[in-house]
Amino acid sequence: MNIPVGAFIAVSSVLFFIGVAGVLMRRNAVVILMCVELMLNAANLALVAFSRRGGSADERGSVFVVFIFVIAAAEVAVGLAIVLSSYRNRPTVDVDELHAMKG
Amino acid sequence: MPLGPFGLDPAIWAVLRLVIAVLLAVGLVFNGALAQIYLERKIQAIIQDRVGPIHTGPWGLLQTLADAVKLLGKEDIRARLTDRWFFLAAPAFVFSPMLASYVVIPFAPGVVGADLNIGLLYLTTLGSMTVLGIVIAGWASNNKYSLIGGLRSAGQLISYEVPQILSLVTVVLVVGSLSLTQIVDSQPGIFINLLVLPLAFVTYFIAGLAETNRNPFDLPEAESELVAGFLTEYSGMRWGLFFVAEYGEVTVVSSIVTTLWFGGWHGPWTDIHPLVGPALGVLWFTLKTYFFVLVFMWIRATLPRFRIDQLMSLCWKFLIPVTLTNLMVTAVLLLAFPDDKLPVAIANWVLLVLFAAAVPYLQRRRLAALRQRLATRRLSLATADRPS
Amino acid sequence: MIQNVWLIPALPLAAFLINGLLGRRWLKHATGWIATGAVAASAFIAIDVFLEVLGGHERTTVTLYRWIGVGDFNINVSALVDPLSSVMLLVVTVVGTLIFIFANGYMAHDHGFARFFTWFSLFVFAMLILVMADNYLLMFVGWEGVGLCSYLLIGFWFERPAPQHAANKAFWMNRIGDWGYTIGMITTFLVFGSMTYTDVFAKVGTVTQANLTLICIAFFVGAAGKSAQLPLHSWLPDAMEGPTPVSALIHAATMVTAGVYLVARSTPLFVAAGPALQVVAVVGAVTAIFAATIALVQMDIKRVMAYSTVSQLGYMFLALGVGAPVAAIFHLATHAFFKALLFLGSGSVIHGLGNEQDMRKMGGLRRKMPVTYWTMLIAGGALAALPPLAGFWSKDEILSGAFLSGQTALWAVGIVTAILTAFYVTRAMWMTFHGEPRDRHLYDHAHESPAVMTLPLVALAVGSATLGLLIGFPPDQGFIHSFLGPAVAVEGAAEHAPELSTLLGLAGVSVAAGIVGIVIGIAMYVRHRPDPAAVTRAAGPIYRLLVNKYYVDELYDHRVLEAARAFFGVLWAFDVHVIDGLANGIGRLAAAGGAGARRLQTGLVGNYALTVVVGLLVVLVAYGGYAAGVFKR
Amino acid sequence: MSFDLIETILFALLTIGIVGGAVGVVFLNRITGAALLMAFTFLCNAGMFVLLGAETIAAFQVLIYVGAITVLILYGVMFTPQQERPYGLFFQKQTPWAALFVAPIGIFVALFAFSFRDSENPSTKGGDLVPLATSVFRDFAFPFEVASVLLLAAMIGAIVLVKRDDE
Repeated sequence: MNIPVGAFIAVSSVLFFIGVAGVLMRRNAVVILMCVELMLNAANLALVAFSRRGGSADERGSVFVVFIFVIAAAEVAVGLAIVLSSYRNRPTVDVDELHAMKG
Repeated sequence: MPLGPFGLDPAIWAVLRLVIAVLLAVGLVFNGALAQIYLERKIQAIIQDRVGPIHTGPWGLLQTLADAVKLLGKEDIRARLTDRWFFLAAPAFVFSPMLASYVVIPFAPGVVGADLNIGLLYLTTLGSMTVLGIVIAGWASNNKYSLIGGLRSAGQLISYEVPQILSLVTVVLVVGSLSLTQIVDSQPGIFINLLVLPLAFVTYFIAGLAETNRNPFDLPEAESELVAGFLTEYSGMRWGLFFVAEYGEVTVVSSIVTTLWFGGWHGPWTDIHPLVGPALGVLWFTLKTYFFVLVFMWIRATLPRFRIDQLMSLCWKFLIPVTLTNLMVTAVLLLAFPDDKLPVAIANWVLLVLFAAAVPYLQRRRLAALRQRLATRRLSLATADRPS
Repeated sequence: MIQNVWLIPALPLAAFLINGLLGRRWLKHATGWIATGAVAASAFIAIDVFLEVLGGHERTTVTLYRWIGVGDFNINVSALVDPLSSVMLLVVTVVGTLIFIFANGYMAHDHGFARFFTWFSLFVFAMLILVMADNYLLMFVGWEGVGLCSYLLIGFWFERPAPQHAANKAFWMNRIGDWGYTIGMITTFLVFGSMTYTDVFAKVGTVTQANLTLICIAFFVGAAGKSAQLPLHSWLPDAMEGPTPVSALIHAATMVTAGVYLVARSTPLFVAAGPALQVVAVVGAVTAIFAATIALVQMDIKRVMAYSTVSQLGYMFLALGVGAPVAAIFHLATHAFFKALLFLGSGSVIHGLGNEQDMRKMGGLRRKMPVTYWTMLIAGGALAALPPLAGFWSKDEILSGAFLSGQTALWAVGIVTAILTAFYVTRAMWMTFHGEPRDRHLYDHAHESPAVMTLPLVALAVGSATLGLLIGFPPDQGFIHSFLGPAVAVEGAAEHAPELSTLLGLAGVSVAAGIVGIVIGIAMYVRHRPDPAAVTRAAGPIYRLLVNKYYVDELYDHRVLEAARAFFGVLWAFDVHVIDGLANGIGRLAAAGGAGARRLQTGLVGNYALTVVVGLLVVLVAYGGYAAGVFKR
Repeated sequence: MSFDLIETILFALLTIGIVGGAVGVVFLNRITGAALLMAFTFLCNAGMFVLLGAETIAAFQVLIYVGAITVLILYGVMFTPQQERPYGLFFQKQTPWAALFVAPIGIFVALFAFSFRDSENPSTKGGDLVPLATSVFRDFAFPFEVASVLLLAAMIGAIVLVKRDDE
C-alpha cells in the first residue's frame, strides 16, 4: 500500500496530543478517563504501525497492543470505581472541587 | 485458465457468490424475521392450546406481513424529553452489527460473504457491539423503566459474553481455527463437534439465549417488571427494527450453533453437482438453523423468567466456572494427546454428566423450599376440594 | 549406624516445632509425650552411636552441610563423634528422657504445659548441638541456645516477679561468660586461622604460650559463666525459681556441665597453657569449698541442692585443673545421675507437700513417701561419696588425681569439701525425711508422687548406685579410662601409674571424710549434741556470713552495678545528646522541608497530571536538542 | 481503478473521523455525546488497524473498547448525573497553564509526525493471527500471566471500591 508509516504515526501523535489536552483541561473526571483512553488508543495505533514497518512479519508491537488492552480495561474499571465512590461522598465529578487531599 | 462452475469466469463466479451470500443474508434476516414471527405465534398458540393467527391469508400466513406493513405505516413518534440523536441512532446500533454478522456465516461450500480467517472473533465482536445500542436506547428515552432495562441488559450481555466466548474457544481449540469454513470442513459426515464437545454446546446455547435477550433471560423487556424495558418509548418501525434485530440475533446464534457443533451445511448429496450441491448445502444449513430457532421458541413457551440476581449468579457462579473447567480440561487433554479427539470427547461427556448431576445439589435449598410450598399448596387444595 | 547421628538433635527439634506450632491450641497434654518420645528415640540412637564408637570408630566427623565458606575460612555444620561426645550424648539423652518422663507428672496441672515442653525440647536440641559440634562456632550456637532456653525456663512462671529477676540474672551472668567465650573464639580464629577442633589441636605446638593462655582464660571465663564458678556462680541458686525438672535437667545434669565439657574438649589447649590450667584448678577448688559452706546453712531444699551442684562442678574443674579430665567427665556422668535424682526427689517432695520448699516445715516424710525417700537416700549416699555408690568412684578419682599431681593443698581442700558435702547431705535428708513432722498440716496432706514420677527416680537411683562400679572399677584403670583416655589424652602428659597402696590409702581417706561428715551430721541433728541452734549461736557472725552467701549478691548489686551504672550513664548522655541530637536534627530538617514542600500538594489531580506533562516536555526538549545535535561533544 | 486510491480515501476518512471524534470528546459539553464520539474514535482506530492488515487487533479493539470500555464509561456517566453546567465551569482552573505547557508539546508533535513523512510503506500481509498468538504465548508468556494477574487485581479492587457496606 502506498500510505507511509509516518502518516499513521502522525495521526496517532495528533490523537495523543488531543488526549493530553483533554486530560489537562476538562473538569469532568469521566471525560478525563475518556481522554486517557484516547491516549492509549494513540499508543495502540503507533505500536501497530511500527510493527508493520519494514515488511516485518512478527507481531511484537501487536502483542504490546494486547497488553495495552488489558491495562486499559483495568484502568477504566478502577478509575470509574474511584470516581463513583468519591461521587458517593460528594455528589460531584468536578476535579477542581475534589481537593480533600490538599496538603 | 481454470473455469468455475458452468464454465463461468472465476472472478464473475466470485462476485456471483458474494451476491448470492448477501441476498441469502438479507433474505434470511427479513423474510426470516417474518417467518419466525409467524412460527412463533403459531407455536406459542399450539403449546398454549390456542389457534393463533388464522384470518389473514391461508392459515393466517399473511398476518405478519400485514403487521409489518402496519408498522411501516405508523407515525414515527418521539417523546419530547428524549435525547434526540441517541434515540434515533439506537436502533441502528443494534441492527447493523446483527446484519453485518451474516457476512461470515458459511451457508454452503463457497456460499459465504467473506471467509475471514478470524470469522468467529468477528462474530463475537459484533455481538458485543449490540450492547452499546441497547444501553443508548435505554438512556436516550429518558425514562426510568427504559434506563433500568438498558442497564440490566448491558450487565447481562457483558456478563454472558464471558461463558459464550469461553465455550467458543473450546471448539476453536479442538478444531484449531477461527475460520468458520474450516470449522465446518473439520466435521464431515456424522462426525460433528457435538459428539466431541457436548458441554460446550450446552453452555454456549444457554449463553446465547441470554445474549439474544430471549426467555428465560428477557429481563431487559420484562413486561411484568419494566413496562417494555428499553423498548418502552419506541414505536413504529424503530421498534420494528429492534424486533427484527432480535430475531436476526436468534438466527445468528442458531447458525453459529449449527456451524460449530452440527456440521454446518454438511448433509447428504452436497457434492453431487457443482450447483445443486451448494443449493442442498444451503437447504441443510437452513433446516438445521431453523430447528434451533424452533428450540428457542419452545424454550420461550416453556420456561419462566429469571430474577435478575438469579440471572447474574447463574452466569458468574455456575456457567463461568463450568466453562473454565471445560476449557482447562480440553486444553490439557489436547496437549497430552494432540490430534486425537477421543479423550477430549470422553472428558467432555463426563463433565457434562457431572455438572448436570451437580445442579440439584447446588440448588438443594431452593428445591427443598419449592417442594415445601408445593406440599402446602396441595394440602390447601385438598382441604379446599373437600366437600363440606 | 553412625551416619544418622544427626537424627539425635533432629528429633527434639521436630518435637520443638510440632509442640511450638500446634501445642497450645490442639495438642495440649499430648505435647509432653511427643517431646518425651522424641528424646527417648534420640536416646536409643545415642546408645547405638555409643556402641558404634565402642566398636572402634575412634573419631568420626559427620558433615551435614557447609555453613560458612569465605575463602579458606570454612565452617561446616557437622558432628564430631568421638568417645567424649558420645558419652555426653548418652548422658544428655538418657538422663533427659528420665527427667522428661518425670516432668509429665510434675507439670501435669500447670497451665503452661505445652509451652514448657516446647522450650524443654528446644533445650535438648541446643544441648545436643553444643555437644556434637566439631568447631567452636557451632558449639557457640548450642551454647547460646541452651542459655536462651535456661532463661526462658527459669522465667517460666513469669507471672511472679522472683522468676523474672532470676531469669534476668542468669541471662546477664551468662552474657559475661559468653563474652569470654566470644573473645576466646575470635582469638582462636586469629591465632589458628580455624575454629575446627581437629585443626586447632593439630597446631597447638605452633603458637606462643601467651596466646594460648589468653585463649584458655577467655574460654574458662565462658565456662565459669555457664557452669556457675566463682565469681559468676550466684545465678545458679536463684535459677531454682524455675520448675524442678528444669533445675534437674538444665541446672544440675546438662547445661551447667557445658563449661566442664568445653574445658575437657579443649584439654590440649589447656594442657599446653600451664597457667590457665592452674587457674582452672584453683577456681574449681575454691568454688567447691565456697559453695559447700553456703550449702551448710540453707533452709530451702532446692537451694541446698543448687549450692551442692556448684560445689560438685567445682570438683570437676578441679579435676580438669589437675590434669585428670577423664575423672572430670566420669564425675560429670555420675553427678548427672545422682544430682538429677536429688533434684527430682526434692521435686517430688515439693510436689507432695504442695509446693513447700522450706525444710523447716518438713520432717518425717519417709513414712509418707517411701520411694522418694529410698531413692534420695541412695543419691545422697552417692553425693556423700559412700562406696560402692557412683559418687564415690568419681570423686575418689578426682581427689587422687589432685593428690598425685602433687598439689596437696588442693587435695586437702577437696577432702574438707567432702566432709562438708557429707554433712549437708545428712542434714538435708534428716530434716526432710526423719524426725518428727514439724508442720502437722503439711504432713497430713503429704502424699507419694504418682508412678510417672517415681519410676524415673528408681531408674536414676539404679544408675547412681551402680554406674560408678560399672565403668569406674578398678580406680584409674576402669572402663571409662580405657574408653575416654585416648580421646582426651595429650602427648606429654605422663601417664602416671601409681601403686595400689597409694590408691587404697587415698580412697580410705575420702571414705573417712564422708563418714566423718555423716557422723557429725547425725550427731548434730539426731542426738542434738552439739545442738544445731547452739552451734548457730556460737558461730554467729560466720553463720550470718554463710546465710547471706558471703554477701556476694550485695557486692554485685552495690559496687559492681554502681560502677557499671556510672559508665553507662556516660554512654547514655552521649546517646541522648549526640546521636539522638543528630537524629532529631535530621528529623527537624525533614519536617521543615516538608512544611515548605507542602504547598506543592494542591490535592488537585489536574495539577499532578500537568506536572507529568511538564516532565514529558522536558524529555521532548532534551530529545529534540539531542536530535539537533546540541549536546554533541 | 487502482486499489491504492481506495486505501488513500479510506485513510483520509478514518483520519478525519479520529481527529474529529477526539476533538469532539474534548470540547463536547454533553458527556454522553462525548462518550459516543469516543466510541466512534475507537471504531475509526479499528478501521486503521484493518487498513494496516491487523484484523485480529482490530477485532479486539472493537470487542474491548467499543463493547466493554465504552459501556463502562456510559455506566459511569449514568451513575454520576450532573446538572448542566455553565460553559464557564467547563475547563479546569489550570487551563491557561496547561495551554502554556501543552502548546510546545504540540509543536514537537508536529515535528515528530512530519519527521516520518518519507518513511517506507507498511507491509500489510494478512493473517496476523498466528504470529500474534505465537508471540503472546511463547515470547511473552510471562507478561501475559502478569497481565492476567493485573486484571484480577483490578477487578477485585473495583468491586471493593464500589461495594456499599450495607450490602
